Amino acid sequence: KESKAEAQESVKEGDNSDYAGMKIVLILPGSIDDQSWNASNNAGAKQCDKELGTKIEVVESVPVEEFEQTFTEYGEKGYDLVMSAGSQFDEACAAVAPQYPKTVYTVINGTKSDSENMVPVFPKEYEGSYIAGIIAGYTTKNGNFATMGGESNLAMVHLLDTYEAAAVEVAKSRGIADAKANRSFLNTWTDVSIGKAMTSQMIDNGADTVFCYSNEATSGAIQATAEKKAKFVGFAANKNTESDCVVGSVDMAWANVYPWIIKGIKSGELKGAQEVGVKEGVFETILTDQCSDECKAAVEKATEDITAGKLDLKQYFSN
Amino acid sequence: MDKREQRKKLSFTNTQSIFDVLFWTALAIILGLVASFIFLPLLGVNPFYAVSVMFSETFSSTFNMGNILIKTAPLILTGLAFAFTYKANLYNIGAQGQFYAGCICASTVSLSLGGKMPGFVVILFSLIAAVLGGAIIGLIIGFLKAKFNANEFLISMMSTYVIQYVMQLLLRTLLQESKHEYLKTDYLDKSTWLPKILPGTSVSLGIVFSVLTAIIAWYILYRTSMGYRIRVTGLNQDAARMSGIAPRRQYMIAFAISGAMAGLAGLVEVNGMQHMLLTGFDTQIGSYGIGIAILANANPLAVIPAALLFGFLQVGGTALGHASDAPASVIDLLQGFVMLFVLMSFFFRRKIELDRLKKKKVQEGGEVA
Amino acid sequence: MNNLTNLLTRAFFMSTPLVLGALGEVIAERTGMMVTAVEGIFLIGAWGGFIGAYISGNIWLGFLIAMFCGLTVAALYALTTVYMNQHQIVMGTAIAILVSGFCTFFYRVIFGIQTTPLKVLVLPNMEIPILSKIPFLGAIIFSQNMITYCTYILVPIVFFIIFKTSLGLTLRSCGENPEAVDAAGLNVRLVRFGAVLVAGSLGGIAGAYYSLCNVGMYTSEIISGRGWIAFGICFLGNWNPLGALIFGIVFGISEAIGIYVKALGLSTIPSELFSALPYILVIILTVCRKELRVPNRLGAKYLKEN
Amino acid sequence: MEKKILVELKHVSKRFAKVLANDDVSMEIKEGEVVALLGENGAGKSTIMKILYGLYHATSGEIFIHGEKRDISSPKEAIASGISMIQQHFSLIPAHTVTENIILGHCKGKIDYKAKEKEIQDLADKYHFAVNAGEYVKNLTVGAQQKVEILKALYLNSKILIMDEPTAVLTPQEAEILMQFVREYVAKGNSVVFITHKMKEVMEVSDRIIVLRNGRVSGTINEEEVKSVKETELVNMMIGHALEVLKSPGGEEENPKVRFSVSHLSIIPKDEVPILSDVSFEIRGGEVLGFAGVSGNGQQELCEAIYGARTINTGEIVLDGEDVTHLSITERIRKGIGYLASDRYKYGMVSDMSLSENLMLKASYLERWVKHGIIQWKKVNQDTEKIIADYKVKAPDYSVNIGSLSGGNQQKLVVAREVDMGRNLVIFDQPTRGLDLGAINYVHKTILKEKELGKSILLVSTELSEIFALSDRIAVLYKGRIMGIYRNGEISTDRIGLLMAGVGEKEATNG
Ligand SMILES: Nc1ncnc2c1ncn2[C@@H]1O[C@H](COP(=O)(O)OP(=O)(O)OP(=O)(O)O)[C@@H](O)[C@H]1O
Ligand SMILES: Nc1ncnc2c1ncn2[C@@H]1O[C@H](COP(=O)(O)OP(=O)(O)OP(=O)(O)O)[C@@H](O)[C@H]1O
Ligand SMILES: [Mg+2]
Ligand SMILES: [Mg+2]
Repeated sequence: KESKAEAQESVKEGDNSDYAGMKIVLILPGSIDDQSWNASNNAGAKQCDKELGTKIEVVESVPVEEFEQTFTEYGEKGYDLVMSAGSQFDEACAAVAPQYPKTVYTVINGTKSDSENMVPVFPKEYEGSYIAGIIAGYTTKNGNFATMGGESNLAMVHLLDTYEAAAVEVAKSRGIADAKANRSFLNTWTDVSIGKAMTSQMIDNGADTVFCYSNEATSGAIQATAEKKAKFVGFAANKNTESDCVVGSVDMAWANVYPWIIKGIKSGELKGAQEVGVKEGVFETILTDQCSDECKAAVEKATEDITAGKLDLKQYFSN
Repeated sequence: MDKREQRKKLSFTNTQSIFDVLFWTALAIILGLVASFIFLPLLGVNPFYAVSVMFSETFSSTFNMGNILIKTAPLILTGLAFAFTYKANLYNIGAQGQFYAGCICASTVSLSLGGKMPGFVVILFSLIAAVLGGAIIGLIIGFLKAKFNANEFLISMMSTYVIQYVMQLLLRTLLQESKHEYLKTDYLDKSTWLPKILPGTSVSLGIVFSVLTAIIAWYILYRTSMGYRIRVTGLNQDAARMSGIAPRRQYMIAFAISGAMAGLAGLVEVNGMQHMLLTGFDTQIGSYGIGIAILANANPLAVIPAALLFGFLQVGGTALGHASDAPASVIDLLQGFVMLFVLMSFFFRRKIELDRLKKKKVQEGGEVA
Repeated sequence: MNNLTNLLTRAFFMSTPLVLGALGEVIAERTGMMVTAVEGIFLIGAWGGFIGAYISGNIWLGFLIAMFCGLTVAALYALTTVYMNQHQIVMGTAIAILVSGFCTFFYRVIFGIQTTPLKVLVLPNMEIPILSKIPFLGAIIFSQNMITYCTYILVPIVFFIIFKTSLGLTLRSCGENPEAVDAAGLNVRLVRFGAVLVAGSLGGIAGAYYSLCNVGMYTSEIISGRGWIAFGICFLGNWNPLGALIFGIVFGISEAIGIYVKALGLSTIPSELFSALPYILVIILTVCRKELRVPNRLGAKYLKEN
Repeated sequence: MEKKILVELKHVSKRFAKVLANDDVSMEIKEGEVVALLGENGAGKSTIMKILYGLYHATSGEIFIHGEKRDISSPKEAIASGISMIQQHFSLIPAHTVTENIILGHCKGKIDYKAKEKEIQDLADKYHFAVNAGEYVKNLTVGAQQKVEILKALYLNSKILIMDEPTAVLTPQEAEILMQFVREYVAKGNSVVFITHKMKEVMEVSDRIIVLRNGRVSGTINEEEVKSVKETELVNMMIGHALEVLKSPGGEEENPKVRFSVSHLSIIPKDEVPILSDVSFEIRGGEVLGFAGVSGNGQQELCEAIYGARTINTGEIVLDGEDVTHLSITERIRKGIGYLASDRYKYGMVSDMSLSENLMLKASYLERWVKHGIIQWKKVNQDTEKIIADYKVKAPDYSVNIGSLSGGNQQKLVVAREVDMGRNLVIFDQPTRGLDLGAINYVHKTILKEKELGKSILLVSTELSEIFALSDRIAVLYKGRIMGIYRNGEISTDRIGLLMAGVGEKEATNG
C-alpha cells in the first residue's frame, strides 16, 4: 500500500518523463492470458505504465530454449531494465547479465545474484500460502485438505508445506482432531482436464477443501470443486469471481511491487537479491462473505504477525 | 533421335525442374507469409510493418543472423531423422522423443564427467551417449516393427509422450539440480560446452555437426550399399527380400540411424545452446523436422536449406513478436501456412510439369512413343 | 464401492470423446484414409465449440460450430490428401501446427487479453429415467451427459452402416482396393472425401466435449495428445466400431486409475508413470494384438490417371 | 446377314504425359461377335478398352453406342450401357466375399446378405461355375477369381464383355473352359472383346481380329478372312516384320558333367498337404531342364527353395559339388545362382529406381560393384549402358526409372541381370509371361545363349511350346511330385498333357 501512495506522489511531482525514457522489457514464459502467473505479472507491467508512465514492452510465451537468446537480445539493444518472470530464468540470466553491465536484469521469483546488475526479486510465496492455509482451516468441515501443485519444485513444496501446516493447525484448533492434508502434483501447468479430474478424484477421496497452484489447470480444479460442491482457496490471483466455491483468494499483487522495483532500480537503491512478501504488500488477501469473522480475524492477525516477523514459517518446511 | 540428343533433352528438363522447384517453393513461402500476415491487422499490427520488421530485425545484426543458425542446427537433424526413415517407407514421427533421449544422455554424461576430464573428451563421450540414446530408442521402435509388425507410426508417436514423462521423472529425481529447486539439471561445466565458432554470435560447433551429418546421411543413402538396401526396402520390400536383403534388418538399421540423428540434435541443443536440461523445451522440434523433411522432399542435402528457412521463420517470427503486438502464436501460423502451401505447390508443380510434357509431345507431332 | 462407482463414472465420462473420435477415425480409415489431422481437428473443435457457446450462450450451437470447424479442417486435409495426392502423415503434421497457431491467434483476436478465464456452463448430466436406477451400472452409464448417450447410440449405428449396408460395403472396399471400386463405377475420391468429412465432424464434437462438457473453458493445451489416443484406439479396436467403444472405455478406465493413484499422493510411485500410462498402454497393446486386420490400402495414395 | 453394330469408336486418341497410347483409333463392336484385339506390349490395347469402359478419358475422338454419341466419363455410364470389363489385373477385393465383390456398387441401402448370396449362387450354378458365393476371394484360385469377374458382368446383364488378357494367368485347362464360355456367351447374342498375345486363342475363338501397333490400327481381319489368315501375317501386322527363327536344341552331344542336383527335397507345411514331396533331379552343364506343369503345382516353391527363399523340410541341394542346402539367399547369389521370379513387379524390380539401381539389386552384398561398403556407381552405370546396348533395351539411358519402361523392356533388363548373377545356375520361372512376341523371342535367344556358355538352366513354364522349344530334358510336376523326366523328343505333347493332369505312373527318371 505504501508504494502505491509513493507512486502517486511521484506522479504529482511530474518526474514521470524520466520513467518514460527508460527502455524496459518484461519477458514472460507463458501466455499473458493464462489467468495466473503470466497474467498477474503482465498486470504489474501495466500498472507501472499507468502509474509511472513507463512503456514496458511485454514479450510473452518465450520458450525455455530461447531464454538466453532473449536476454542477450535486449542486452545487445542496450535496454535499461530487462525483467523476467519465473525462477526458470535464473540461470539464463546469470549467464547473460555479466556481459551487459549497463543493463539491469531482474528475475521475478529468482534468487540468483552473481553480478552487480542482477536484481532478482523473490516473492515469499510460502507466506502467502500460509494465509491461504488459515482460510482453508476455517473453511473445512471434515478436516480433509486436498493440495495440488503444477510440478514439484522446491518453492512449490515449501508453499504447500506452510499451507498444509496452517490449514491442519487451524482445523485441529477447531476440534477436528484427524485433520490432514493430501498432496499431489499434476505434472502439468496447463492441462485443464487433468486439473479437473485430479480434483474431483481427490474430493471423491474425502477432501472438502481444495488448493491448487498452477496456471490454466487451476481453472479445471475450481470447476471440479464447484461441481462436487466442495470449497476452494485461491492463490496467486483473485479467483473469487470465478465461482461461488472459492471462499477467498490470496492474490499476488504484482501491481503493487512492480512500480517499487522500477523506482528502486532507477534510483539505484535496489541492489542484490530481494525478497518480498506479506510485508512488502505482494500478497493481497481477498475474502468473500463465506468466511467467518473468526477467519477474517485470524487472517488479519497472521498478516500482522508475518509482517512483524513474529512467525517462523520456515519451521514447516519439509526439506 | 539419337541418344546424345535425348540426353541433352533430359538435362534440359533437369534445369527446368530445378527452376520449377525454386519458383514454386518461393511462391508457396510468400503465400504462406501473406496468409498469416493478412490477419495481423485484427490485432492492430500493420502487416507491412510486420514484414519489414521481420526482415530488418533478423538481418540487423550478426547476432540475430547467428540465431538463425542456432535454430537451424537441431532442425537439420530432426529433419534428417524423418527424411531417413521416409526413404525406407517408414514413418519415424517420434524424433521428438529420440531428441529428448539424446538430451538426457548428453546431459547425464556431461554432468557426471564435466570438469573431471578434458572438455573435448567429455564432449566426445556426450556425443556418443546422445547418439546411442537416440539410436536405441529408434532401434526399439524398429524392432517392434520388425518383430511384431507393429505400426511404427503409432508407436513412435506414443514413445515421444512416454520419454517426455521419463525425462520429467529424471529431472525431478536423479538429474535434478543440486539446489533441488526446479525440474532441471545444474549448468554443465563450461568445458563441456560446444565451442562457439562465429565471433559476435552464439553459434556453436553444433551447426557444423548438423551439416556434416546431412552430408553423411546423403552419402550413406546414395553412395553406400547399406543406404541402397534401405532405399530398396522402402520402395519394394518383396524385391528386397528376394535379393537377400532382410527387410526387418533394414527397418531396424534405418530407425536406429534416424534415432541417432535425432539424438545428436539433443547434444547440439544441450551442450551447444542450453547448457543444461530442463522440462518442456523444444516441444515442437520433431514436428518441424517432419515439415522440413517434406520441404526437402526427403533429400538429406536439401534438408539444410529447408531447415534454414524454418530457422529464419522462427527467428523472424520471434523478432516480430518482440517488436510489435503480434502474439507468439503467429510463428505457428506462419510455419503452418508455409508447410501447407509448400505441400500444395508439390501438386501444382507436378500438374504443370505433366501438362508441359503433353504439350511438348503435341508439338513434336505424330511421333509415337 | 462408492469410490469405485465414482472412478468408473469418471472413466466413462472421459472415454466419450475418445470413442467419438475413434468412431470417426474408423469410418475414414475403412476407406483407406488415416485422419492424421486428428489432433488439429480435436483442437479446433474445442476452440470453435467454446467460442460458439460463449458468444451465443447456447451450448448446442457451440457443438454445431465445433462440428463445422472440425469439418472445415477435415475438408482441408481431405482436399490436399485425396485430391492433391499429398502424404497423409505429413499433411497431418502441417495441419496440427497450423491449427494450433490459428486457434491461439484467433482466440486473442476474438477475446483480447483476459485476466480471468472465460467460462461457459458445462453440459449438465442427465439421468435417464428408470435406467439410472439400476444399481451400480445406473450411476455409471446412465447418469452421463447427452453427448455420451449419443455416442453410445452412434456405435451400433456406425457398426450397422459399415457392415450391413451398401454404403458400408463401398467404404470398406475403398480401403481394400480402390481400383476395384473405381471399376465398379463408384467415385473413390468422393467416398474418401466424404468419410474424412464425417471423421472431421465427429472429431470436432469430440474436441468440443473437452471445452463444453468437461471444463467449460478453452485453453491451447486442452487437447494435448488426446486426439492421438483416439487415433490409437481406432487401431486397437481393429477398425471396428465396437472395438473402438471397448478400447475407448479401456482408456477411460486407465486414465481414471492413473488419476486415482496420482490423487492418493503416494510418493513411492512416481506420478509421471501414471501420466504416461495411456501412451504406454497403446504401445503395449499394439505390440500384443496380433490379429489386427489393417485395411489393405490404409494410408496409401490413390493415384488415378485419366 | 449383316450384324448390328453395338459400339463404334471414332478417331479416338489418348495421350498420356509421356506417350501417345492411342492414335486415331477407329473400330466397332457388333452384336454377337468376338473381336480379338492383338498387339505388342504397349500397343495401346488396354488403353483403348479402358477408354470405352470409362476408366480413361480420350484426348480426342467419339464413342457411339447404338448409333448414339455418348460421353462415357466413368465406368458408371459404361455399365449402364451394358459394357463390362475384366481388367488385366483383376479388380477384386481379396478380403471380401464373392458376393460382396459382385454387388459392390450395384445395391442400395441395407444389404440382405443371405438373399444376395443365394441370387449369386444361382447365377453361378446356371453357368456351371464352381464358385461358392460366400467364400472369401483371397481363398480362391486365379481361375476361380476370373469366374468371379465374369459373374460380375453376368450379374449386371452386360451385353458387351471386354476381357483384357484373360488367359495370361490361367492353366491350359482353365483357358479351354474360358473359351467354351466365350462361345456360349456370344451365342446368346452378346459380344466379347478379347485381348491376348496368344495366336492360338485368336485363331480359335475370334470372329474378327483388330491389330494395333504403336497406338494405331495396323490391320483388320474381317469375318470372311479370319479362317484363312496365317499367323505370320498377324505377326507382321503386330511388329512390322517377321520373327527370327530360333535354332532349337537337341541332337547335340551331351556335356557329361552334372553341375547341379537336388535330392529328396520336400516342403510339407504343418497339418497341410505337401507342397513338394521327394523331388530329385540333376542338371548338367550346358543343359536346360524344363519343368512342365499346370501352375500351382509347386513350381514356384521349387524355384524359391533352390534359391533359398523358402525353408525346406528335407532334401539336399548341391551346386558344383558343394552343398548349398543351408545357405542364405545372399550366399547363394554369391555362389552364382540367378533367379528370374515369375512376378517381376513384385520380386524382380523396384519400379521407382533407375535401371542401374535395378541392376545393383542382387549385388548389394557382393564385392562386384561395392568396395568397403561404397557403391562404385560409375562402374554400375557403365555396365548398365552395356546391357542396354547388348539387349537392345529401349531406354534413353541408365538413369531412367525402370517403371517407365514397357513390360518387355523391363523384362530384358531383369533377365540380363539374372543371367549375369547366375554364373553357374539360372532359374527362369515363367520368363515370358505377358510378353509380346518380339520380347519373347529375345528372352528365348538369351536362354539358349546361356546354355551354350555351359551354365545349368532350370526353366519353368506353363507354355508347353516354350518348354519344347528350349529344353534338353523335360520334367513334369504334378501336386509337388515329379511325374517323370524325359529327353526332349522322346515324349509327345499328348503324353505330357496327361502327366500334367496327374495321369500316369511315376517312372524311372533320368532318361
Ligand atoms: N496410366 C498410364 N499412364 C501413362 N502411360 C500409360 C498408362 N497406361 C498405359 N500407358 C502407356 O500407354 C501405352 C499403351 O499401353 P497399353 O496398356 O494400352 O498397352 P497394351 O497394348 O495393353 O499392352 P500389353 O499387351 O502389354 O497389355 C504404353 O506405352 C504405356 O506405356
Ligand atoms: N498409372 C500409371 N502411371 C504411369 N505410368 C503407367 C501407369 N500405368 C502404367 N504405366 C506405364 O505403362 C507401361 C506399361 O503398362 P502396362 O500396365 O500396359 O504394362 P505392360 O508394359 O503392358 O506389361 P504387362 O503386359 O506385363 O502388364 C509402363 O511403362 C508403365 O510404367
Ligand atoms: Mg499390360
Ligand atoms: Mg494391356
